[in-house]
Amino acid sequence: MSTGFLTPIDAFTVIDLIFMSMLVVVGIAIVRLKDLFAVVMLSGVYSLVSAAWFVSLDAVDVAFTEAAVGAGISTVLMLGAMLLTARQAAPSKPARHWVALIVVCATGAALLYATVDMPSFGDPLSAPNAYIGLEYLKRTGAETGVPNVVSAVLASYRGYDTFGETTVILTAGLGVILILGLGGPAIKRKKPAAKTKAAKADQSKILGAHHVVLRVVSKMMIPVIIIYGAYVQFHGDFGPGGGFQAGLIIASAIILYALIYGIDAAKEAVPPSLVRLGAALGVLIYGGVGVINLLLGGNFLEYNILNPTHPAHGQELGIMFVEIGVLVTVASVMLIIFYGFTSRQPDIKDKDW
Amino acid sequence: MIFATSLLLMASMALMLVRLLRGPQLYDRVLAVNSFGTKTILFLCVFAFLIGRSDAVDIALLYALMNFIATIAILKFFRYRALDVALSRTRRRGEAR
Amino acid sequence: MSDLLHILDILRPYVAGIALLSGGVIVLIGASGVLRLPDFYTRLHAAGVTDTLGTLLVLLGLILLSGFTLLSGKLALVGLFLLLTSPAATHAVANAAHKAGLKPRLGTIQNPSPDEAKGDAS
Amino acid sequence: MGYALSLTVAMAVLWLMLSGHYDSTLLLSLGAGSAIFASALAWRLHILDGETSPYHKLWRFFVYWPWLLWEVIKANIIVIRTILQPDMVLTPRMVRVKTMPKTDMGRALFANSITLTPGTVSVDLDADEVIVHAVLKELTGKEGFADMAARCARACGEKDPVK
Repeated sequence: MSTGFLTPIDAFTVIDLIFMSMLVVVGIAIVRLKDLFAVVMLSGVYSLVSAAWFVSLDAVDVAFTEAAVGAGISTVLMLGAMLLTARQAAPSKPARHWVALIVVCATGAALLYATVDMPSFGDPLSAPNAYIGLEYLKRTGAETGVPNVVSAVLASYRGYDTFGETTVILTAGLGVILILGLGGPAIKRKKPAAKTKAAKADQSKILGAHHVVLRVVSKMMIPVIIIYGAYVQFHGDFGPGGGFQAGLIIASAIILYALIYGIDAAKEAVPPSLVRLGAALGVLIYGGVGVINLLLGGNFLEYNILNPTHPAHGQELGIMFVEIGVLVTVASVMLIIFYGFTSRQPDIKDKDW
Repeated sequence: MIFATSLLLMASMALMLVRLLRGPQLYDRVLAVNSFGTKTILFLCVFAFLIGRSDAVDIALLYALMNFIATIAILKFFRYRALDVALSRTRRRGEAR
Repeated sequence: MSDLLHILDILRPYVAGIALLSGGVIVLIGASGVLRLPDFYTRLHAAGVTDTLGTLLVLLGLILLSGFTLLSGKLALVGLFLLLTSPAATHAVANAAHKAGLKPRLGTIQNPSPDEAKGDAS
Repeated sequence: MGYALSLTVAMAVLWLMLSGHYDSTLLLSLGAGSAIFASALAWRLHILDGETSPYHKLWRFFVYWPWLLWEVIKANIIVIRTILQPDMVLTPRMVRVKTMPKTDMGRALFANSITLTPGTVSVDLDADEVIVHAVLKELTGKEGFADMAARCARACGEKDPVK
């Protein structure tokens, strides 16, 4: 941004600036609001704006991930988390921490000073654009046969990193199991939770026409979401997408089912034991591809060896299997988190509501 | 023309943001987020033509498919104070339609 | 016959532009309605204007621009899913508000000033 | 079985609409596999019925949709004109609509059609009535709702639609 203010402003800069100011407004509002529900709503908007902004920055893959997380799952999980806590942020005491203020101001000033040395937006001579980026762009086509450079870099050149990330996701799932548990297979509660009057009234006629609109529309959408997830999974080679996004989308379809038919029905169809197995299995598939490469005489995650006559085809095949591993882990862990958050009976007193 | 449309859509996104911040009811905020989502979907479609990359339409499609999942969760949150209650029951084999 | 098709092809971008712009204006009108109308239930209707006619016109314009391609198929799918899910979402919000006992303002309202319903009761 | 077949075919068509790669056997077979997977999952979730897979009677909807589109445009013009008036006059009210299609599918279509035409929103839905919030009183004509309900019932293939 060193000369950013002097360059003529074009149409895209206007769009970027509008989005950035929207993000700032939403960010300040999130910090200032005490009502946690409003904060959840605002974070949904934050996700929408940043997805649109990422598209305008030409980072379509990042935008796609943001959309897959922000469209459904994050709001559902945040509401689930809120049910386990309170609806209002605890009032903080109005105190003045002068030292903290000085530290924050100094850090901010240092960061601002550091931006002077950063390459301006889209500078062709900056380090990432000049050396390694160009190299990737030049080589992926011939070496991996995958048109989408981002997918090739993610699954092949940086295969180790992605393996690590998948393991991190598994670890997150394990953490949720340890803290919240999975609630076991379709716990038989004495009586389904009916806390409010409306809920009690509804339960007597749950088979009635009450939520017929939501039920009919959701039923129609579930297979469509699954197919879209599969499309995202297998077309990650050509456009934005891949295992991470597809895993989120497929988990969303199951979460939608759980929202309509209740968590017990979902646990019957997709039991927690299966989900637990899936989380580990995905990492095993990923690592297994690497081990097969080792056994065939190559390096760990060196997919070329899978097809000695056509190394590029080997790459394509390896990337496909690795992405399936990512899909299985991500989808399973999302469901672990969802089951963990919703299987606990929230304990909210009426006066806190 | 396309650019003008995308500016119009961004202006309406900003108006939705005002409604979101002003409230006053929580339901107004939900409504504002919902409407903001629709406008973002339209913006992404228009923007795909502006930058000449059709990938943005895929993102719009993703939002169109999944944006209402959050709304259902919000309904359950308000009405039942729990996400695990069933809104409906599946029909098992042999049960009357 | 081929002349007619040719003329239609020349007119296409103009029709698309008109559809796009009017769609954008209608979305903006809907958004301003959401700001101006007096209470939650009436605002739902203004949001509905965006969700239906605005969406249809913008997507129609884009489909006309792209012609008969895969992209226009995807745009049609976006429209289809939006028209399927957005009324369901609107119904869900309205239902939640109604069941929670949020009373609508009924009768005749003239020159409403927005945000008359004070307080963040839920 | 018929539902499974129609769902699989519909999902395969959807895949082809999304994919755009028709020359790769691998992708086509993956598409077929995904369509079968979606149907199998629907079966596993116990939702494999006429509501999840209404695709084999889609042709009936093609009669309904153009009519609905016209209604939507008309209602839009009314609401936009109201919003744009500098001195807005609103006559909001809640009405109970008693005429209802008999199947769940028809009821859902009816409620969604009401919401889709601006100016009216279906607020609550019971076995035999919808509660509708309307922003203008001229949008709450009984005949209009009855007509729409009958058309919805016909679109969902009910033998003797509501009178």
